Amino acid sequence: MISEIAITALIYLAAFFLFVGSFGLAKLPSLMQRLHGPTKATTLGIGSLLIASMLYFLLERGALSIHELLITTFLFLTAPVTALMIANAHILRDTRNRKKLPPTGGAVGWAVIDGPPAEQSDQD
Amino acid sequence: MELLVASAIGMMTAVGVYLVLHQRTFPVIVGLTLLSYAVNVFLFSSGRLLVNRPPIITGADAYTDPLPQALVLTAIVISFGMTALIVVLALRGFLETETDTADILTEDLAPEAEADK
Amino acid sequence: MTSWIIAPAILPAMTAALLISAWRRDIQMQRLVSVVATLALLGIAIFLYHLASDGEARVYRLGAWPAPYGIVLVLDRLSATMLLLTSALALAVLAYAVAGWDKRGRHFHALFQFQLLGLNGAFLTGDIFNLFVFFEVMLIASYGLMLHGGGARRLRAGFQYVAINIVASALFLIAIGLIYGVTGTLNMADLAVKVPQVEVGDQALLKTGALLLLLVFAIKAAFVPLHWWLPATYAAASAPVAALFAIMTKVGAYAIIRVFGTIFGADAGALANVAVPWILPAALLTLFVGALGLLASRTLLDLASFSIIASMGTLLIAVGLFDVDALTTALYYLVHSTLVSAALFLIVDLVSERRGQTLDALVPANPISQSPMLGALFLLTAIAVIGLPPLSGFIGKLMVLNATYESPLAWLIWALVLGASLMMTIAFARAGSIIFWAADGRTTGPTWANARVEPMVVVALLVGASAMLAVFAGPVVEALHATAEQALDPAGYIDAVLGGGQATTQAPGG
Amino acid sequence: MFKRLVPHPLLTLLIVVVWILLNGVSWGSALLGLVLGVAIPGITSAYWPDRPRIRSPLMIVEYAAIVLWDIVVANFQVAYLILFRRGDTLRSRFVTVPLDLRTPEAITALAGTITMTPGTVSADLSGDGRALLVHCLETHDPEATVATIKSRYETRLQRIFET
Amino acid sequence: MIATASMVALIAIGAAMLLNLYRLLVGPDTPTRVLALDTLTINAIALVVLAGIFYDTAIYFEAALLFAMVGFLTTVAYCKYMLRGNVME
Amino acid sequence: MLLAFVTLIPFLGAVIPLLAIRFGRNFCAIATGAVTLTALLLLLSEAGAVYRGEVLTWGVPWLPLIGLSFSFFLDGLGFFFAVLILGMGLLIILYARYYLSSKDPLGLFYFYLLLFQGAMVGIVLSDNILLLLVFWELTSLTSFLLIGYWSQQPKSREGAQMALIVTGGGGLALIAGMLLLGHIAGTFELSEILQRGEVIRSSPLLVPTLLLILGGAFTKSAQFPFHFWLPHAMAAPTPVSAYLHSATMVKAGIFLLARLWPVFASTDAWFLIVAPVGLVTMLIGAWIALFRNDLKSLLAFSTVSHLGLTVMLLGMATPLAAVAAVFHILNHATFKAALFMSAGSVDHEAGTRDIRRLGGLLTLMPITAVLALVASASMAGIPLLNGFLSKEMMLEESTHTIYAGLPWLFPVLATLAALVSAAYSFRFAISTFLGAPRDDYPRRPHDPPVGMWLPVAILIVPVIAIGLLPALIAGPVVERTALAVVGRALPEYTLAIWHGITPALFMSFIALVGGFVLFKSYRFANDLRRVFAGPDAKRIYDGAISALTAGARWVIETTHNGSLPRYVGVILSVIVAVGFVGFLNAPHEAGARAMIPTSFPALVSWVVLAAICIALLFWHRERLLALILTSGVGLIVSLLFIQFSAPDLALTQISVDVVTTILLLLALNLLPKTSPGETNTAGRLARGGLAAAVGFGAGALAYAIMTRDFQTISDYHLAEAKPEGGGTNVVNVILVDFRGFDTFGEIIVLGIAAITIFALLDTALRGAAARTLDSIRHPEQSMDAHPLILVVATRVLLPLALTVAVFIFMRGHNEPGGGFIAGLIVAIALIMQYLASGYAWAAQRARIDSQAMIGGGIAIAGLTGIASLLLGWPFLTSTHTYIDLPLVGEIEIASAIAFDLGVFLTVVGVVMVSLAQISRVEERAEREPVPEGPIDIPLRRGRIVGSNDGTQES
Ligand code: NA
Ligand code: NA
Repeated sequence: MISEIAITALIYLAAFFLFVGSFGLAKLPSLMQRLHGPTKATTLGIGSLLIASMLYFLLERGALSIHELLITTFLFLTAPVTALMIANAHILRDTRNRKKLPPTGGAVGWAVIDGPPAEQSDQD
Repeated sequence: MELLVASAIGMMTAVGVYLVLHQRTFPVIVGLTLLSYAVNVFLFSSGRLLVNRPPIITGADAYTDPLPQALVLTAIVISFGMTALIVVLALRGFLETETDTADILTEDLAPEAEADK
Repeated sequence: MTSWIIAPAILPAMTAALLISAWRRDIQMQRLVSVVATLALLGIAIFLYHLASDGEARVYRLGAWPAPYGIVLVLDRLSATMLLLTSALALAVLAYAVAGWDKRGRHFHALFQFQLLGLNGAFLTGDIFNLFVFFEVMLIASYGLMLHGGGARRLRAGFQYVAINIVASALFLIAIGLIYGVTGTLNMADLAVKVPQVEVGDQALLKTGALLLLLVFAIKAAFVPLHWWLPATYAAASAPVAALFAIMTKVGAYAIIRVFGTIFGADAGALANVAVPWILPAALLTLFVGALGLLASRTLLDLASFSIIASMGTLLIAVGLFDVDALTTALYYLVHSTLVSAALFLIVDLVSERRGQTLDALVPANPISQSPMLGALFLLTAIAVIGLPPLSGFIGKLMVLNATYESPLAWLIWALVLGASLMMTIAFARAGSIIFWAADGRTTGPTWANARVEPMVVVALLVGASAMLAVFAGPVVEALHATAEQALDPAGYIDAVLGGGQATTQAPGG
Repeated sequence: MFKRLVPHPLLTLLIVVVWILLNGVSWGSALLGLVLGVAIPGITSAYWPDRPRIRSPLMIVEYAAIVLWDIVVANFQVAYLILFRRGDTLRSRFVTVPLDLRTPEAITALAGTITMTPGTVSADLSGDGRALLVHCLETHDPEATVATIKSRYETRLQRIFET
Repeated sequence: MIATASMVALIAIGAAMLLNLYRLLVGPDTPTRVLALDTLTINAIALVVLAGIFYDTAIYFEAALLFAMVGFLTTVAYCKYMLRGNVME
Repeated sequence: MLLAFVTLIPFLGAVIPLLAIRFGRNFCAIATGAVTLTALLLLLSEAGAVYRGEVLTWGVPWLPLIGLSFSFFLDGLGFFFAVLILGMGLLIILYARYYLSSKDPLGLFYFYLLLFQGAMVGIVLSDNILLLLVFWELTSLTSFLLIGYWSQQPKSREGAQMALIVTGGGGLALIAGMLLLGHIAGTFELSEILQRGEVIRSSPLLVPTLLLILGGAFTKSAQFPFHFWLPHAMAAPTPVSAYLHSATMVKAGIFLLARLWPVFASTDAWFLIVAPVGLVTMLIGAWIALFRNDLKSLLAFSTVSHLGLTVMLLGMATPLAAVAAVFHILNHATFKAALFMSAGSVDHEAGTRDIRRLGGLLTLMPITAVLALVASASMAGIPLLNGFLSKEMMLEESTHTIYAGLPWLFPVLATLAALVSAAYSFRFAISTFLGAPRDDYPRRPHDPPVGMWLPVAILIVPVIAIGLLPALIAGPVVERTALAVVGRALPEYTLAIWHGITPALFMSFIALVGGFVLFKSYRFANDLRRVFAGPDAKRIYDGAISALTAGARWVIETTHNGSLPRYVGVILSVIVAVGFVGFLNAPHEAGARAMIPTSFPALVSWVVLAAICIALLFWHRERLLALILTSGVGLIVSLLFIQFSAPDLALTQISVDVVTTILLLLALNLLPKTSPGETNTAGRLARGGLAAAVGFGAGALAYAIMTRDFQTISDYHLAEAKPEGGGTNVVNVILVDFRGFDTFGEIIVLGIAAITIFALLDTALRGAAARTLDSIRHPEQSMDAHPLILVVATRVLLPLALTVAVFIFMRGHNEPGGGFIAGLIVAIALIMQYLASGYAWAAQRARIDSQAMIGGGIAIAGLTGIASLLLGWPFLTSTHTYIDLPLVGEIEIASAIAFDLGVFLTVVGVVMVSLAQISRVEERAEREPVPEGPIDIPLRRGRIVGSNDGTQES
């Protein structure tokens, strides 16, 4: 019973975050803002759904199904990369707002625009 | 559900055909891709639709028809090979002539001495 | 004995696999292996032909699964004939190619062997989906071969060829889906049993499936107006490849005979002879357009390509009648036109090779060296293609006319067949005269002394085969008559596939 | 010998765990997992020219717990922002996080953490790898955000990977 | 109870997918569309996992796993294309 | 047997001159003559039998199915013609030896000549009418070669083509006619057909049959309106003209008319068609001949005229007319061959054949002149020569002919024709040989060598002898031949110089005198001709041929315009049309299967799909966007597979899609980024309409299928997969076992695709392609080629993905998965490395020979199948067993797993080969060198290039 409640709660949680993530994607006006929706809410959404699934198979069916952990790991590993790549693409495209980017604080600019320092190549 | 699937097949086919009927290689390829999605689903649907009855023997009372699935698998793989080939062909043709038209132009028809020799 | 039926598939497949992995940089070794394998294939084909000539259909159950659940290969007179024709043609083309053509691109021999695999598989299989698979093997190998050597024209024509065939393959799958969706089976013999029993309400679906299947084969067989891929493809392909492709359109014809003779033939109940009303008109149109194309050609390759279309038209006229005599005729014409078209494409190559920049364009140019021999070969090939005596084309034409005598459209058929012959005569006389006669006295290209003789010998052999077909028309036609009888009487086929013999080949697993 | 056979013990362990996750807990799958755990790193070692050194594995647990907690919190915060704030009223901006981390793995872990946690997304690295560009969905005090990131995550990662 | 929750979740995910579709179509820029596609994939994974619970089967988990791998690779490929043109340099 | 030999000897002997020529021209001529002589002697050995009235037959079946047999028969008619052909052949061989110059390939000439001779003999000796057709067409072919012998001359080429096309075309009509004839008669043996005239004449197909046969005969015999080819054939060397156009080829048509005379002559159609055609031809030929300045051309039209005469006689359909026809054939052959050879001698010696440049040759080349004068006198119809006799008989017969109720029509026109005929004969003889000798000849004319005048002299002998003693010399021949033509007893007739005062005598007289007057008033006549100049047949022919060619080109080149959309459009239209027509013409009932209630996610997915499809319609020109949208479609399709219980399909679809996407992105990088807009609304509508029709058709069919129940063989697969196939994943068991052969073909398709891609791109760094690559300009790029975070993440993912791949592979037989998907996952894992760290860096580390992997994969799959062969089971028979391992426990191993391994290896190899080749090409298009990777940003340990050990720490 408790397990059922837990599972149900997790499913509702997942449903909520999945929706909110996509809602943010649809609602927010700029790309960098939109990025926040999916990469966070979706992760927790899927995450709680996967936990719900694990619990379900473990508690309701008595079978330990831990594939879900693998999926979670996978998503946690990849989501930041995806976000960074999309952000990179955005920075490259959005030439008008480049000047608004904060300085790196060093001699070399942001990698997308400036790239790695040439003089340092091949030795370090 | 059947109506949804059938109309999905119809839509994908129609858009695929619409794109295939273009003069440039790229839309043709995209169209062919869509067409092969449609055809795969068509072939799949010839085994009828069943929900939650995967053909993995577990002692259940019914399974969905596995045969069209196997056929579609083969078809997917084959069309992957064909697509890969035609993509490269389009690319190679473009590189050779600097135009990505899918038509055979009159200058192509002129005998080419250097290509064969 | 029966286990040899799989050999025409395994041998080229394994040969090609070895060529890719072991000898892909050693052209000499590739040639050796390829020639030996093709010779062996010819031997196997002869053996299988002999085996099939007792008129019994033999079944090979892949994976030891009983029909219709597994895939079967069926050896009967028809498939054996096609195998023999294919391997003989392959050997000739290969002999031509090893004289130097094979070096113009990568992987020629592997692709060649794969092409043979596709063809042999298509001829042997008794399963419509497996037929699709081998069609694809055959097609994709043909793409590779067609593109062998490169060049802008080839690439563009190749794109069209591939695109049209992908559309055709899609259609094939839809047809299979319909047929399976109604009958629940893929095995041809099983289909032949189930099609007549189909419920009334399902007939339209099944019929549509059958007709779509017909269209698939019609595209391969270059029925006008589904033939668009052919002229450009053949004109762009290298000569040996085009020569090998001479069999490609015939696969379409074969498939029509097989499927619409066995499954949707006279015994198919409500769906009996579904293809018949469509084939003849299309064949006539095909012949007409082929002949027009011949007349319109500006290059020898065009001439050769449209002569393929015209020959398919003639052949399909005979196919479309679906009676034993007509089918006999069709088979004779099929064998004839395969060999002769191949010879024609090789001749075109020999000619273009010797005309410098002019290549095969039908404009006066310097005379070509070796013209006496080459000219004679051209003339003989033209004679065979047009259907003039004394070569097999004439016999074939007589047979077609004779077979269609009873047809209500006989007058039209005859007018077209004979009119097409006239157009071909005009076209070939003009072409031959321009190429071999219109000379300005200077000679270009390799001279007689240093030109290779092997390619000419290959062409001569093909032309000789045409002559032999004519001289021994009696026994050849007798054998083909038996073949046609067997092809149009599915009972033996069904019995062999679905009948006894299953118990002895039960799977060992379990 | 052991080092040659198992050049990346952590990876081997990871593979064994993954294999067991996939196949269920049994001696058989453990054994097969071990085989793979030896084989796959062997096959892929070429792609790991500079394998990471985990200096203090135990720190990982602590770090993971912090991050997980932050993720949960972040999600609710972000959900609130998304649901109840108009996009153009959000004070979104880029901030620069100067980096003290010097190993790729550590930087990656930090960037990943930032993206997964409160209202921040890692957007780029500087060309010399000494700064991280971070986008904040809503911030009124960028310096504080940067400081939190550095203190809460970077120092821990430095201890895990670099000291 | 779980079934009801699953139904609700199905509806939520469905709504999410429609929102992704909105972004996919409206854009306005390509990175946004890629992001929308990526999110659509994430929602698809959720759908698959939920289906596993709903249908009480573990058979679709590999599909979910593969969706995750493939979704990642697809997104990265599109981004790499936008960033560098050549995705495999 | 002998008859077959007579026919075959020239064919078989044809190679002799080709071989003999190396021993000299004389030897060659003698050898060739020997061949002909042998055949002639063999034939003559049967003379006795023939003249006793026996009919010799011999034959063997050739192709019984169509009634073709290799059968011959010999009667008076055949004998007559065969002797004519072979005898004349001997003379021509002799003449040609001297006529042809040493530069001409004499051996080749004789080769052609003998082939032609054999074909002619074949025509006249064939019993089987299909066999006759064989020879008939062969004469067209061989005459093509003979006429085109001097192929360097454009006129020869044109003339040869024209002859081939006209006579060959007529031959085609003859084929149809003969087939009809054979079918009507129920036999293809001529000897039997001749017995079945009644049956044939009562057939409703009589007229078409006759018309078709006449089409063959008239073209061959140059009858109006097909007469125009013959003069152009005069471009041939004179021996050829002499042979073909006096005695042989053109006589083939006459032979055929004579041969079928018993069958057709008594029909109205015969008389109504044949007689006037002959008459008109006679008249027109003579008229044209009169104004020809080229000697050979004059003779050619004269031949047309005389052939017309003969045809007319045969057309009159009376036995006596037939006698006259036979007699004239004989006479014409002698004097006309003589005249051709004389003309050839004049040309040969004087260097010109132009009548306006000739004259007075009697003194310069007396022998030739005398012989020619005699022959032309015969042609003119001067008494005491054979030409007079048969012409008079013709005139006599014309007086008995009432056509269209007009008794005067034939006599008057026939006399007129004879008159013109006399006139051109005078012109030929007088203008060439008489008058003052001229000194402006290109060469100094003198009599040719004996070899050239002797054949003429030999021919003049019968001209005079028959003229003087017709009954004695020609009587038996004519009688025997005419008997054979008519096929029954002949009425009384006499071959004599004097028949008393008959109308024919007057007509002959009028013709001769009038002819002389006409010759004298040549200038006036010539003006007259100019006024009434008819259309030039040659121009009409040329016009027709070029119009035909132009028309064909227009049709072919406008339809085959190279436009792929149009090609595909036509194909799809046909598919739609056939599909709809086929469906609507057969009974159909709606299905009764219970439908599945729609689920909300399915509905949403459908909406997504529909929206994407519509978006694609409008936005596909933005190619990257089109690709992104297509990825969306792939995702929905994969979901569909999951929804409807097809996990394997979903796995495959999704993993194939990503590889495809990457391939397309690679290609798109070099291709244009947008497609040009379509301005043509009509085209767009047509396209849209067709697309909608195809889509509707596909959807409707799918719906119809899905909504009905059926019985399927897959119940067996479900039942036997576990017990017999050793796996619980039935789809996988089908793939690797039940239908393993499909899978075998499928991986071969992949393998071929890869090696083709390899071969295609192998040359892309050279030539035009390389220039294009160098000129490609990219938009602004990110400066960071290998983002650090991506590199690190993908490295972590690699072993994970490989582990998953192994897992998917291992369990494929029992759960969703298998070799193909596993292969793709490995490929995906490797691609991730390429994407992150760059192809060059990553490929260096994947030390696999991808091509060998493909070959090896196919080989392994094949060997798995072959292994079962060795054990006596069919190809691809699998087996499975349970083995008990310590710790692991009992596991089931199916041999199909080995097959799946082959699949796995092939897939990995294929993806790797394809990507590797494209990467090579992409690299060439780079603006500047890309850092070699794996990480561009210099960190403490980040920049280790090509190093494999992890010791470079600072
Ligand atoms: Na599988
Ligand atoms: Na088995």
